[in-house]
Amino acid sequence: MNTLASNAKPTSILYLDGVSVSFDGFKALNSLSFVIEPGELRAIIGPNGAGKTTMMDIITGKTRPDSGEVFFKGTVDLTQKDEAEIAQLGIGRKFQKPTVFESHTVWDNLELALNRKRGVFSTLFYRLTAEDKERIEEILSTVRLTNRKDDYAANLSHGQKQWLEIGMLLAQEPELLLVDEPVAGMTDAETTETALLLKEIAKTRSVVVVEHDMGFIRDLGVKVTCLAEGSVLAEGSIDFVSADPKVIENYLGR
Amino acid sequence: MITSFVLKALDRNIVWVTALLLVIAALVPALNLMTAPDHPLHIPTYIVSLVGKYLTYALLALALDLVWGFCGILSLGHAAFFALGGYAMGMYLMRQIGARGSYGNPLLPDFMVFLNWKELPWFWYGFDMFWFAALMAVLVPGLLGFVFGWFAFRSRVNGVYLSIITQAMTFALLLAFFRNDMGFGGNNGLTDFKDILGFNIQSNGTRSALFAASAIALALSLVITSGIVRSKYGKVLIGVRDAESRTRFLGYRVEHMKLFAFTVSAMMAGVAGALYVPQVGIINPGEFEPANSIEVVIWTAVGGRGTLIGPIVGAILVNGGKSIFTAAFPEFWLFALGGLFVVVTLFLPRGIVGTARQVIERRREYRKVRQAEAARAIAAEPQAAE
Amino acid sequence: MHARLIHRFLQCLLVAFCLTVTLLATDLRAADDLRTMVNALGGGNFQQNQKQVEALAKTGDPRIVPALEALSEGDLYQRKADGTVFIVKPAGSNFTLIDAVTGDAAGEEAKAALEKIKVNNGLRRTIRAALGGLTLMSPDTGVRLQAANTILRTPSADALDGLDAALAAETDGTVRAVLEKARAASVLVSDRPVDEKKAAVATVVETGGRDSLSLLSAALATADESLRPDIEAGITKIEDRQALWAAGQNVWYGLSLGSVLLLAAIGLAITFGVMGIINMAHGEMVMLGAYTTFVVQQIIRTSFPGLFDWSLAIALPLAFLVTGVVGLAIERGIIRFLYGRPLETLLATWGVSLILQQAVRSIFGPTNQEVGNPSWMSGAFDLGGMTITWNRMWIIVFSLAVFAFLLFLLKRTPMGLQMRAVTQNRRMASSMGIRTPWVDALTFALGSGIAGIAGVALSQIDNVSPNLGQGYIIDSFMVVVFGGVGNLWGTLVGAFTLGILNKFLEPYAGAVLGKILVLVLIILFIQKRPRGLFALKGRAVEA
Amino acid sequence: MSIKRRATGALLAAILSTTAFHGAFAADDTIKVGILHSLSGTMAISETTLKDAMLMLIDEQNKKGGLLGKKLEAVVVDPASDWPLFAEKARELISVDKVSAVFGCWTSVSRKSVLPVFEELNSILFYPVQYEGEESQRNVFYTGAAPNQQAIPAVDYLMANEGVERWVLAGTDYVYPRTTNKILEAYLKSKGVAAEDIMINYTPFGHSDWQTIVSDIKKFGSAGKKTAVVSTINGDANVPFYKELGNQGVKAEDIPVVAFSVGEEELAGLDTGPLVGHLAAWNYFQSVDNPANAEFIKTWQAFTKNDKRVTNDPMEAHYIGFNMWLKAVEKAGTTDTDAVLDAMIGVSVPNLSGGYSTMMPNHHITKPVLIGEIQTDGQFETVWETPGLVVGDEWSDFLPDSKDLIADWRKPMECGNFNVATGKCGGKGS
Repeated sequence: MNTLASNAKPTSILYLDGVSVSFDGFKALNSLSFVIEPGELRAIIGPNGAGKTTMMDIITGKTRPDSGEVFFKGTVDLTQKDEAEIAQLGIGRKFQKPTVFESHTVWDNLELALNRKRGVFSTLFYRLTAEDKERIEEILSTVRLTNRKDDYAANLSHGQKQWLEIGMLLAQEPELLLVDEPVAGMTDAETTETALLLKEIAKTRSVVVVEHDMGFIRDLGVKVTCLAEGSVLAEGSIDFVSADPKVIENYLGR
Repeated sequence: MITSFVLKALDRNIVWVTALLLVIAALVPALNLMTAPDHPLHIPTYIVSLVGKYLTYALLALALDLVWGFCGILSLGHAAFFALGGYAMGMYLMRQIGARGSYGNPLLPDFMVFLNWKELPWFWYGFDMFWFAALMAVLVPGLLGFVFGWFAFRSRVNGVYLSIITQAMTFALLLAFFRNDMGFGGNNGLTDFKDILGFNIQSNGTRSALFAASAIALALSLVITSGIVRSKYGKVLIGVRDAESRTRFLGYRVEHMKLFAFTVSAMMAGVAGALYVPQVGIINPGEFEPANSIEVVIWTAVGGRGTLIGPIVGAILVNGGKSIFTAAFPEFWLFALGGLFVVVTLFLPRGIVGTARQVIERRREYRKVRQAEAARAIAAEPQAAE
Repeated sequence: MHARLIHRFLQCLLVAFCLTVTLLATDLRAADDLRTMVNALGGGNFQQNQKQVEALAKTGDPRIVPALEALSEGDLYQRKADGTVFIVKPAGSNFTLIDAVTGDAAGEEAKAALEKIKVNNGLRRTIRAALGGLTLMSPDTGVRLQAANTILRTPSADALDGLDAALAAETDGTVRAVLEKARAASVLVSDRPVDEKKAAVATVVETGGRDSLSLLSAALATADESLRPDIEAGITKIEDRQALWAAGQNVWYGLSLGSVLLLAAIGLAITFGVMGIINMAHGEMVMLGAYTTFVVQQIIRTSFPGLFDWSLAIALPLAFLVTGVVGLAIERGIIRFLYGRPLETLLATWGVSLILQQAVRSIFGPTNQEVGNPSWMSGAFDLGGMTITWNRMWIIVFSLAVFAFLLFLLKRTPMGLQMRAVTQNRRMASSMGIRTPWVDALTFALGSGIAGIAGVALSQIDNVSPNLGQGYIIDSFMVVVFGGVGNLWGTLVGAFTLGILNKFLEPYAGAVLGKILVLVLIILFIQKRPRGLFALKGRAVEA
Repeated sequence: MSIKRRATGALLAAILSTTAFHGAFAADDTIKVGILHSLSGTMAISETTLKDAMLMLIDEQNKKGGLLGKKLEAVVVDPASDWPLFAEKARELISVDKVSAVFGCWTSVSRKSVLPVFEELNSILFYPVQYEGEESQRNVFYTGAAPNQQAIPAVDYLMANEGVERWVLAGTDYVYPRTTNKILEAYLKSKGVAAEDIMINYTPFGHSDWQTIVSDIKKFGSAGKKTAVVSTINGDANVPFYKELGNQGVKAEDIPVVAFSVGEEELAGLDTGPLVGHLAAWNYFQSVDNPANAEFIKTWQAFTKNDKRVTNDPMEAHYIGFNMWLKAVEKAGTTDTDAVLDAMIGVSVPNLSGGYSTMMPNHHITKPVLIGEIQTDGQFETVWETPGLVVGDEWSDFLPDSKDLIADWRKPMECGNFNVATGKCGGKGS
């Protein structure tokens, strides 16, 4: 499989090969390998402790792998970079638990997320330009928060926070988006909305969605990778994967 | 660019307080110098130098608030920067004594003479020039802050670990400055100052001038700090405080953000120290006491962490209280002080200013809701009419 | 302590002597002859009295032993009226008089009617030497040992005959060894022929130890050419041996300092390490523990002097109780409102510490209070070339015991299980029916209680004053953080590492610089391991 | 808005109540005496006693009818062992409370911190603690011992009576020990002691782990020559030091320790059993046997309602200083500073060690020097005493830069650092 992957490497947007990491003896990832093509929307499922979040930690530079390769756009070695660099390369990440700046207004949250110079002094003397205003307004409407733009993020509902965070990712204009359980704790209405939103986003950039909600995955209707015990169990269409006995026994079974 | 920076800084409260400070800076010296001692409005020199001291403390608290209140870095070593600034100024004042010391040695300060040092240590050079000393009062703390922060933030030391090593830092400096071999006068520190920029340091004029300087310095730093925290950079700082990892994943270099704030704050503390020393007339290693740093934290908390005016209020209140209690009930003032801290933490978790602001905001919210309801009611009227 | 010991021995020995002597004595001077000599002690200044004591010693008459004893203890007085000298025992406002020579009771006198015969170090030394000579033949091994040792400390040529006689008679091994050495020492200062001295040097070198060094270097000053090389060789030989032991001694000092740090920090390892409360009042808990010990000892001193050696044992549970209760009160009254706001706990507990300090100050006063060492905690013993003081040794043992107890409590008891459960996941724990508020309260009380019993131990080596706690609070935090917050083992290792490190730096850098270096090292170390020595890894911490 | 009001309100409150509070006190029919001793913080341990002593003395004087027909009134403040606060409080006492004289300070740094204040506001300070000398200031009277009234006689005694040839100078690392040891070193060398027979060691404040140092002392003492330790170790560190000495079996007969900062107060925290024979040099011991002292002790123990309460040398210094002040004020007929300053010089009052102490023109006083040995009961027994009184020498003759300096505050000289070599006031004179 590695060989197969390696010739996919140059064309891929994200490329993991034989990535392993362990905390105090517990193997969180066990030679995990998979490839995301440009413009692809990929769903990743797997039981708790399958290593989904750890995988994201490694891609975004939060955790260093013990072994294995992680490449962005086939050329950039992500294991050598830290969070900020990777974010600036154009990889956005949405956390499992919605993390927004609660003591800032919705507007400020987006303003901070905007893909502009991020140095100390350029932020210190930053002035909001007309185009930036426009861009923020635009995102606000995409994530349906226009009417709350002056409220503190702390006062948003759970779902709205999730959306705000997605909005922040958009503002960041990443080429690759990692989304961790976007619909956790959302109403069905919100869930379907979110599915639409993600498909919308996936038109312009590659997206990796980690999710438990099978219904949601179906809505997305995309290629699915199932992780278990830190390595890939099965890969393919949702029906193919959910038919796989290993998957059933390991995941859907319960 | 700068103008926008300043303009953003000046929100209503800041304008008020800055104005107030400037008024005090002018009024207090005037009342002290121009009115006769028996005049009802006369402000005795004792009060001038006392309040002048408070103002430098307020500046120190403001500096701490920048890193603690807005960036979540709890420094238990800020008194170190204060003291370093103070020492820089103290060294200048020592050099000014010149041949007027007990031994009339034109070059060496007394403490060096009677421990028979032969020549001036290299790090005392240049301190006979005011501009140099003033520069050092800012640069030395700044540099220490920068180096310390560069290590600490790069290796992502945070939370209590950071707090404790800042404490270790000031404690180490304390011990170092106690050593007489260091050449800073050991436990006795630097004292017996004669004059500053040629003016007798004990004359009322000089005291008033120093007072004014402190008030203005505080006002200036207030504007700067407010500019910093209201800029986009400031918003990032607050972001770091509330959700550090999120800021990272948005592509901000958190360590740089922290480092800048920490260094600026250290420099402000240095300035405070430099203004403090000529007003109290002594600087000794006691200023490095970890307890002092903790007190600064307490002033800030009492006044209101994360607000700009809070630390100023807190510093002045706590120290004012201290001055009164130590004279009023010398035996029991510690009960009062200790009690105050407990009460504030229990009943005013956001500090005095923080709580006040909270109350105001609540009322504003409430009013907004009421207006909204009223509006809807009016809108509803005509339909009802039909 | 030592002096009293000698005294007791001499009491019993005295009886024995008075019998034997009165029977066997052939050419003893008359009692009144002695008395005049003793009385002569009255008028004289220190120098004259030294002569007088030597004269008395020359008589070799054991009946003067108690008088000399009394003199060095400061119990020898002169009656102003007639200049007679008596041994006195205080009896209320009066003194009971005891005849200085016969030891018969001689009535009472008002204190005013008597004048103390002053004594200083010089005089004490002379007396010690004299007694040494006089008690070499004592039937009591302990006394003989004492005597031999005194001669060893103050060797003199004219002690030689006595020593030879004693050696001839000596049966006990240890005493014999000392006598040998004492003899050698005396030979060195005598005018005996060189070869005899050479032998002496050999004996001294053989026994080694610091006192040998001083003997030899003393001899070196006066020795004639032919002897010098031997002595010099001997000195270097002993010094080499000493150097080896010195290293061991240093480790020991390190351990002992470490044990103090451990004691100071271990309570904090609970309140701060496990509960995450930045407990600035920790030092005051230690202080309260020390004061409890003081109070206990006061009561014992006044009411049950016999129990004094037990005072610490009695103080331990009490200290634990007192500080535990105070801790409980603090937790219930203040801290429980502050969970999840660690920084606020810093403020509140700082306030509490101020209050506690001032409270103690106004109750007990600001000055140091005397906390005595029970006999089993005073003095020292030699282990090869190292001196080990009992109190340090017991404190090391004690600190380890406390650590073990705590470890057991946390890891092996249901209470400990609950504590860990609550500190790890409050909500989950409470939903499982654990009464979290009480677990919190008890945990904090436990931490405070441990700090309290630490105070009992620290009262043995440090000031007992309202400032006691302040001296330890910073070191405690350093230790806990260095070891890794929330990890008891970390605290243990951290404490001993810092202790030993400090003690190895001290000889080279000096006490002050040593401490500074340690602090800098801690700062640098935290850069390498931002979560201390024993850090928890994995996702849990990152969140 | 409201915030601003709070700020100003607080400020004014602070100012007003400070003044107002003391205003309440300011009655004209009393003479105010300031007491500037730390009642909290690290120095409270030593200074609180002096505060009580002063209150007692003032109390007694009022029983005797006060001064100039007015009652004396004590104004107590707490500078809290915080040196800048000393300066602030001194200023407050003088300019707000209008006290006629201040009795206070313990550490040199606290004295240094208040000096400029007394100079500026021209008031009087009585400083009761033995100190390093090298100072003589117009507004300060030094009633404690100068180095030549403590250190040098002690060394002389040890040389003469104990035949000491080898010296350990152990001290806390601050100015008093540093200076004293410099002086002693120079003095010892002038007495022909070789450099290798002098060991100097400094430790931080409140040093509590003495194992290494005590064993070093033992090592140093095992060189065959009679060895003694001259300790300038500061208050708090002494208890652990002596405990370690006792436990490591350093006997006074072998290596005597003579201390300059250990008095009855410090010993009160110790079991002195193992320490019998170690020495201290002071100008007063509680054990001194004469009626005046007996009376003083009785009053003191009555005043503190504690019949175990000990007295010490700094208390005696305050006793002397206070009586001198009374006498001077009566002589001058006013509490006006300048008049009193003039009247002070030459004033002579009985001290508690059975003689008279006189205020010299250099603002230091004459005292007897006593050497005492520690007894089992925590008291000292005088084993030696200077035949006459010793004049406090502010500028040591054993320091190169100060041997030419003298102080004389009488007119016309009125100079604290007159250089006899250059004949100019102001050190070397520039």
